[in-house]
Amino acid sequence: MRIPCPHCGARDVQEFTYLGDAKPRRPEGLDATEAAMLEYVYVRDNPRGPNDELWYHAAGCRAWLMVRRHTLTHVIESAVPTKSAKAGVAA
Amino acid sequence: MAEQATSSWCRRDAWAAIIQVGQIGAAGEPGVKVQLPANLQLATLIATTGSTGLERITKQLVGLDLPRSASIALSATHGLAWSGPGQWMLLARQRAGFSELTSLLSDEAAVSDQGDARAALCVSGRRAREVLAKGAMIDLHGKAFPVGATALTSFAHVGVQLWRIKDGPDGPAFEILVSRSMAASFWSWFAASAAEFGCNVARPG
Amino acid sequence: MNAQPFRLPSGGLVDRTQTLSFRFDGKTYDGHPGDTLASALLANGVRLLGRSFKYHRPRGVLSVGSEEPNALVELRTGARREPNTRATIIELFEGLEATSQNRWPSLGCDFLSVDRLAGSALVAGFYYKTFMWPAAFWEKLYEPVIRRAAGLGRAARFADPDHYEKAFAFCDVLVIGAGPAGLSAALTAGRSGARVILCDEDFRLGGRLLAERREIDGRPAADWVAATLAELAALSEVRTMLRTSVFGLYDHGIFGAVERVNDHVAVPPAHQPRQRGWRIYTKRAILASGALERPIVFPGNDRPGVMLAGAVRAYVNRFGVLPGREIVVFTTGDNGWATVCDLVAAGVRLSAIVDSRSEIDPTFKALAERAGARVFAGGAVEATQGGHHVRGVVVRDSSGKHTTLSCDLLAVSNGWNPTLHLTSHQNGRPIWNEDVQAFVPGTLPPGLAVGGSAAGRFTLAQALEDGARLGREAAVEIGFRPTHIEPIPTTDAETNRVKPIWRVRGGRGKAFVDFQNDVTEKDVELAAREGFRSVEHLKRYTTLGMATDQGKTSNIAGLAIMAEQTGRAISDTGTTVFRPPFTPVAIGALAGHHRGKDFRPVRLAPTHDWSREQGAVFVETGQWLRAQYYPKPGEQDWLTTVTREVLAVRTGVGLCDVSTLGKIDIQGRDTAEFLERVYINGWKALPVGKARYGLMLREDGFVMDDGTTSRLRENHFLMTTTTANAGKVMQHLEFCHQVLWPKLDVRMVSVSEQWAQAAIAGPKSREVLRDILDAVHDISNEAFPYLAAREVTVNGGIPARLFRISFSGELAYELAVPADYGEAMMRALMAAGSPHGITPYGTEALGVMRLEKGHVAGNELNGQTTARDLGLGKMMSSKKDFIGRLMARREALLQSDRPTLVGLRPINNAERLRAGAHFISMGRTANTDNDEGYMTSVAYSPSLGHWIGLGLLKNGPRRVGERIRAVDPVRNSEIHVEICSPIFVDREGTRLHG
Amino acid sequence: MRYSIFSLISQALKGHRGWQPAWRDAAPKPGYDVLVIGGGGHGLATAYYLASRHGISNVAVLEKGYIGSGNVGRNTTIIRSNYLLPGNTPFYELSMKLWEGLEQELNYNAMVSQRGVLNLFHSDVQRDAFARRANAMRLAGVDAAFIDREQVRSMLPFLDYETSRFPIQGGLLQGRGGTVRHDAVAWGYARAADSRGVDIVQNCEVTGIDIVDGRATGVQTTRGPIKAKKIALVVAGNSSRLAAMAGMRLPIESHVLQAFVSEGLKPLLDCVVTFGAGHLYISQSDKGGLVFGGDIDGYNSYAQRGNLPVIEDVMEAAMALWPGLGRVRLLRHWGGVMDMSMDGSPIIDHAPIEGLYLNAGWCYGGFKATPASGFCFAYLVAKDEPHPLAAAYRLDRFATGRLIDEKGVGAQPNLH
Ligand SMILES: Cc1cc2nc3c(=O)[nH]c(=O)nc-3n(C[C@H](O)[C@H](O)[C@H](O)COP(=O)(O)OP(=O)(O)OC[C@H]3O[C@@H](n4cnc5c(N)ncnc54)[C@H](O)[C@@H]3O)c2cc1C
Ligand SMILES: NC(=O)c1ccc[n+]([C@@H]2O[C@H](COP(=O)([O-])OP(=O)(O)OC[C@H]3O[C@@H](n4cnc5c(N)ncnc54)[C@H](O)[C@@H]3O)[C@@H](O)[C@H]2O)c1
Ligand SMILES: Cc1cc2nc3c(=O)[nH]c(=O)nc-3n(C[C@H](O)[C@H](O)[C@H](O)COP(=O)(O)O)c2cc1C
Ligand SMILES: [Zn+2]
Repeated sequence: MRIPCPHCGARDVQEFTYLGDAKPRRPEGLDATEAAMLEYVYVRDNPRGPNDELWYHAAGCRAWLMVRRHTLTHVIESAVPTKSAKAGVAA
Repeated sequence: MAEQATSSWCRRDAWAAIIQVGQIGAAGEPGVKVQLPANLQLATLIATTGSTGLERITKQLVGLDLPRSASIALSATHGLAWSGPGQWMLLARQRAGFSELTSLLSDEAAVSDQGDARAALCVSGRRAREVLAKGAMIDLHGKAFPVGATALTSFAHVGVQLWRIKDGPDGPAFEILVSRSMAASFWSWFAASAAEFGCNVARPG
Repeated sequence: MNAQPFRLPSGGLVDRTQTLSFRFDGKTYDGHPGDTLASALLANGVRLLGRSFKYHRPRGVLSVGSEEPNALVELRTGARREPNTRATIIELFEGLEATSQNRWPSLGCDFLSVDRLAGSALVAGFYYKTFMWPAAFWEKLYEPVIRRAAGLGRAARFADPDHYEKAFAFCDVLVIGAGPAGLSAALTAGRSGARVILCDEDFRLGGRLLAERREIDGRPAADWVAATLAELAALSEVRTMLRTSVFGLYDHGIFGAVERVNDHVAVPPAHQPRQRGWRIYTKRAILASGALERPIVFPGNDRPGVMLAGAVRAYVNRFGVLPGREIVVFTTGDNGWATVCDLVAAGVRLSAIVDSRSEIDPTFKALAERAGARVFAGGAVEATQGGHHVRGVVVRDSSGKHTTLSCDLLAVSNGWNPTLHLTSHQNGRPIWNEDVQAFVPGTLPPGLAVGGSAAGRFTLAQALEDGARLGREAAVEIGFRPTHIEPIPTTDAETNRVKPIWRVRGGRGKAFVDFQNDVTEKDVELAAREGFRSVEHLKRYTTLGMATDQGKTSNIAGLAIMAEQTGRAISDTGTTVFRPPFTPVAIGALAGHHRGKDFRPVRLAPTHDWSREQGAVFVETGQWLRAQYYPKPGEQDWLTTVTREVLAVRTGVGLCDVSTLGKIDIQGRDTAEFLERVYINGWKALPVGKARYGLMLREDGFVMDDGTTSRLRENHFLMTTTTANAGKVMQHLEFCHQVLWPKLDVRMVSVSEQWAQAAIAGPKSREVLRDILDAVHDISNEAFPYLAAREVTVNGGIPARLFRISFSGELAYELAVPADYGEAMMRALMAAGSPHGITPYGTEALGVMRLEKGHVAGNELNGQTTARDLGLGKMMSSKKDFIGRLMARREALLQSDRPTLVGLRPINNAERLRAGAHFISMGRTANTDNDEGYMTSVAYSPSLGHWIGLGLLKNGPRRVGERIRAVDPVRNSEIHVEICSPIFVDREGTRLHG
Repeated sequence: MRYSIFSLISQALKGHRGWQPAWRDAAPKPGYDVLVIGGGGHGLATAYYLASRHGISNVAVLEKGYIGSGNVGRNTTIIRSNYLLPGNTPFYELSMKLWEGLEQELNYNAMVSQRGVLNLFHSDVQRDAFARRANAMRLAGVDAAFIDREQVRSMLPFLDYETSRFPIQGGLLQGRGGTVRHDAVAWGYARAADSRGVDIVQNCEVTGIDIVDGRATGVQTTRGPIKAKKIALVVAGNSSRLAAMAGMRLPIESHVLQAFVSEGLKPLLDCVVTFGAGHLYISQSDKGGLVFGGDIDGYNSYAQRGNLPVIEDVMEAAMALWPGLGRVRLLRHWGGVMDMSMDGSPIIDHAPIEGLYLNAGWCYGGFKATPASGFCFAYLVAKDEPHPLAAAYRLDRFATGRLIDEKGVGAQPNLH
């Protein structure tokens, strides 16, 4: 696979590390509940189809990216910096 | 901070005991040439989000525009290489004045010295691209990687940043920064890869 | 004997001016440059090349390419021995040495060949049905026997002496195959200015044109090939790669290929690799891989001398070799006649032509007449005769009458299969095409187009037309503009009608579907009978198509027979999945340079050479090599050395390299806030110039890493991490910043490589340091107390950082200087320390001292422990949110009986503790139910004079004073230990603060 | 027909015309007592043990493709019970015991071959961790031996002892570990289950789960609806998809793991060996191919195929461990979709929906578990209570913190 890093251009997947689903949002602050945190840490949609994922350009620009990738065809629709995508950010 | 190194405190750069000057691999006219730049000074600059101060002050101090994408601005004495969003590698080709320069920048950016953190080499020669293609997962073709382009990537499991400088007499030339601790492994791969073309290694001064 | 008796007097692309000598099974033969091992052996009249897998049947050459199932040999000898190498693609070189395989004692006389009777029991899947009683016999008797029979060739016993490398290529258009389709595709794409890579696995470009007598634009096709290659060579953006097999198609247009750089010479020249593994990144790719001819299933179809008709043509036309003298052709289509035609042109007469079709074209009849051959229209070959090669065939004519014809070569043709394997690598399924009677590519992966024979468009005209069109389309799609469009070359006439027959019925004896794995038509029937009716079950039950050729010539007949058995159409039966590699790839080529010491980079500290000079023994810590201990002459074992090192620190001063620790520079207004969120303890109140121990958790509440972080300035912190976790922590911090809290103003970068760092530890450490630091720096206890951290200078202005931190529990400092000065620092410290007997110490002594102080390290930070488990629960702040806070509160993690950190000492001081021993209460049986924890780390404490350990024990801290058993059954030991505090030395910390 | 040397010979004399299908290719009936979704090793074993141990034979196994098309048909065939944590060790040892009697129990030779599994270690930290594990095994009554570098060398003289980047220090050997002919496991259980009345329904994909008043009552399939009293989900890499049909989300991600086989070679490797300084394990199959496995590709995938970086990674490790492999050729590589759980351990439990049972989360290690998984899952489905040896595999362990994290890498499936 090649991931189109918005900063560096298309790069081999070997340069990246993977974290997983970008949808769950970390419950922030002292009021966050254990149940919400449990969902965030452990429970996944794991779709067979388009998936928003967190990738880290470890051997490149060190940016965390949100990549929309199909888990059956591996076709990548988009890749954007998480900073602009607001992945995983507390709502 | 002025630094008056005495003989008891000698610098020993990353290539010491790793690289030997001379020809390696095939004999004859070398297809690959390696130069080890001396006195290369480096520092990471990370701008404050949203601030444009760094752009202004670098222009003022070293006369270079801060590159906004994966490229490097180079003058005879200095360079500013994009090295990630909001990050640059500042380089100077001489030691004198570098710490003064970085301290002037520290209001507008987080500055971290990296001059000792990297082993640098310059690769040129007719077969330069071919050697690098044995490790580079990026396209170094002239159109894809013109003079002034830079990339952070890895060669043979070793993280590098490289850029293309002005062409030499026999084709493109690249400067490569390698993590210091991995210089020996990098060289082991490079020397093996360059051997078939014949490779001349020089260290100025 | 006549040298090369089967070499035609002229013709072919071999260089007859030179002779190469080679050996097969110990005998010496001659061939020419341009030959393959197969063509050279055939030229010498050698037909028997190998034995089959299961029945050890004699086998010869079937094909002329990489699809060869039979002619497999061991090539070269010793450490360069390569099993299962296809004679049909081995380029001949001077001194080549090959040996037949899977036979004993010799190829001609193989005692392992299975007779008819035993053969009838060894049907598909027989082993599933037997060898079950008595149960113990399987491992002891049956399986060893089965295993001994396994495999074909023998792998080398020694390390491969050759070098391999990887390479990466990028192009706009990759063209796979340099036959007429591929050549014209490369040409049109190349002319448009696109960057083109043209690969062919052959050692000569031209594809089938090398094997055929064809005309293009009214001239021999070879002229067109030469002109095309010349034009391609002149295009600067076109790169042609010979001897390069494209073996796999991976996601996003990435292809794997292997270039056999030096397989055509005896030994690779100095400085050159044997093979190169390529990763080719493409925008578009054109598959022009041609087609593979199909054999026919009939009894005795595996005997040496039965050869594909197209292969016969190739041997005649390309290699100038006549593979037999009395020739019969058995065909189900026009292609067999092309062979007749070429043989006639070469002046060869034929015995007979058997065409399964009842109607025969008049031109073919005329051709047969010229060949002097009998024609059996509507006939079939029902058997072959002979021993180690064909001596005759039994032909059944259309009336059912049998005729025996003597012959030494039977050319067979049953139509062609497009070489579409790469189109399946991304799960694409080929589809059956009635018109061409073959599977053609189905849905294609993005960016791939297929043309010529590979697309089932079998004529030369179609190949040229497809190539030209696809080359242009690919270039246009990615934005190139073709200049002018050249007319597509014209070709001579050709027909390619075929009416395949999937097996000849009525004969007796074994009719092979898969030659290499000895799968017969009967095996397919049996599979159908037993319910293994899906093609995938058929494959797995009979092993059809699982041999080194992956069924390139056999799969189709197998599934067609299955279709017939189950009353389904071929299209409904489908094919099995083709997977990479297209042809087998040497493991060396995939590994490249990364073997031995170069398997993974090694990381060396800036002080490495100095340590080596001091006689250090090094140890792998992650990717780093660290000095483990520094033996002195006369020291017999490591324990003596380490004990000396520890005592030196405890009583005087020691010096240890700690450069490998991770160091992260963190700056920005919100740094303190950021640290609050990533560490469990508080950071906002940390004064400038001070360091603090920090512990961070993963979000699931378990410990991730620890280290000290110093506040160098108000908004500038320096974090240290453990050596092993440095990368992981950096990535985690970037995640926290970029993903979780992008609004925080923090900016961080790893400076691990910038600083060389040394620990100077022991009561005399201050004196030593005073000598080193520039005089302006006051490091008295008052001015520079425990946990002070400051930027300083050494040797008259060299910037440095000094930390008063201690892993050893002694008065200790860590001094960091720019890495170029690392070695100088060590030398200076040694010089300054020599009056105090300064002693270099390594990780082992460091480990002893941290254990004496109860500091946790790698063995305790194993990802399964919480802060509470490690006795650090109180560090968790309740006033703030931090990563891991909530998950660390889960019920089971708070249970008091979770194994918790304790110290352990042997009751008998002479006994040695072992990490990995488990704890069992006195009087209890040692079993899982009574398992209460385990010893994490041990060391011999010179200060105490006995071994000490840290361990995780249920209810641990409440059991101090209790005695328990540390059982270590795998090392046959059991030691009684007393539970104690994990801090063994200087519990009050007076040394530290002194 | 019973399989034996006698039936084989007598059939050989009759041209093998008398063999019967190993299992009936059944068409689905309108309803069953138990529906097992997934015709992999675990599903077929579950059906077999339901019928043979609990007398429940009104059972259908529904398989979307052909049986054995999933991971049971594409794994590296290693069996072992060298686990560390108390939740795991006894369970995997039960599995090992069931393997040891499998051929006789099923009347099918699945070629259980206890040729030994040797895990190499290359550092002191690794040695200590392996000692801990080996002792945990011995406490559980499992065989384990600790061998040093020289003993490893005498077993496997061709590995790299001289130039290796991470020198071999020793190994943990489980002599009873080994390999099993993967496809035969599926076929053997299928045949044995079929002979006890279980319907094996192939080409029948479950497309929906009917839930009425919080109770699962049946499924929708590509071959029509089927009713059931109990529904057991055993679909490995597809667990999340099936769970979604019942409105559930799981602590599971699907990842691809590749496997590799070389051309057939004369015997040269007798045991299973794993490289501790990279991701690699190798064994040699009875056909002579060297079977390799390594790390997962590392990203969510349902594609059943992988990519080059991991292929190269595995082959680099192979060359680093065994430099004589340079000229051995890779014949084929493929992938499987694995149900990677958040702590790397399986789940055998009731689903929160009545009548629905869950067997998932096997990661890359569930082949060895096939007999015990089927055995314990059948127990759970039949008796509605967990089998004591599988009691730790609860779905709520993530909430309670009773994780079974052998590797200690936390809630990140691609690191397990
Ligand atoms: C490459 C590889 C190597 C491995 N190596 C080992 C090893 O060496 N040792 C080891 O112990 N384990 C290994 N494993 C893991 C092991 O193979 C699996 O954990 C185990 O096989 C999973 O259980 P199963 O056999 O029931 O799964 P599967 O065989 O995958 O069975 C699940 C079945 O469910 C079917 N299914 C899915 N969805 C539906 C639906 N909607 N309707 C109907 N049917 C459906 C699938 O088609 C499939 O047949 C490996 C796995 C892989 C991929
Ligand atoms: N009469 C018939 O029925 C019939 C059938 C088939 C082919 N042909 C003739 O064959 C020719 C077909 O031309 P074409 O260009 O389609 O095919 P081709 O067979 O001429 O060329 C294909 C080339 O691809 C190479 N190749 C295949 N797979 C490869 C891989 N993975 N990596 C690298 N190289 C690979 C082969 O070595 C070969 O050189 C025409 O001349 C046609 O007349 C005729
Ligand atoms: C242990 C094992 C050994 C295998 N040996 C071979 C082999 O010798 N030849 C072969 O072609 N495939 C072999 N395979 C791979 C299968 O052909 C097939 O690729 C695999 O079962 C996955 O199925 P799929 O490729 O149809 O998706 C083997 C598979 C396994 C699990
Ligand atoms: Zn990037």
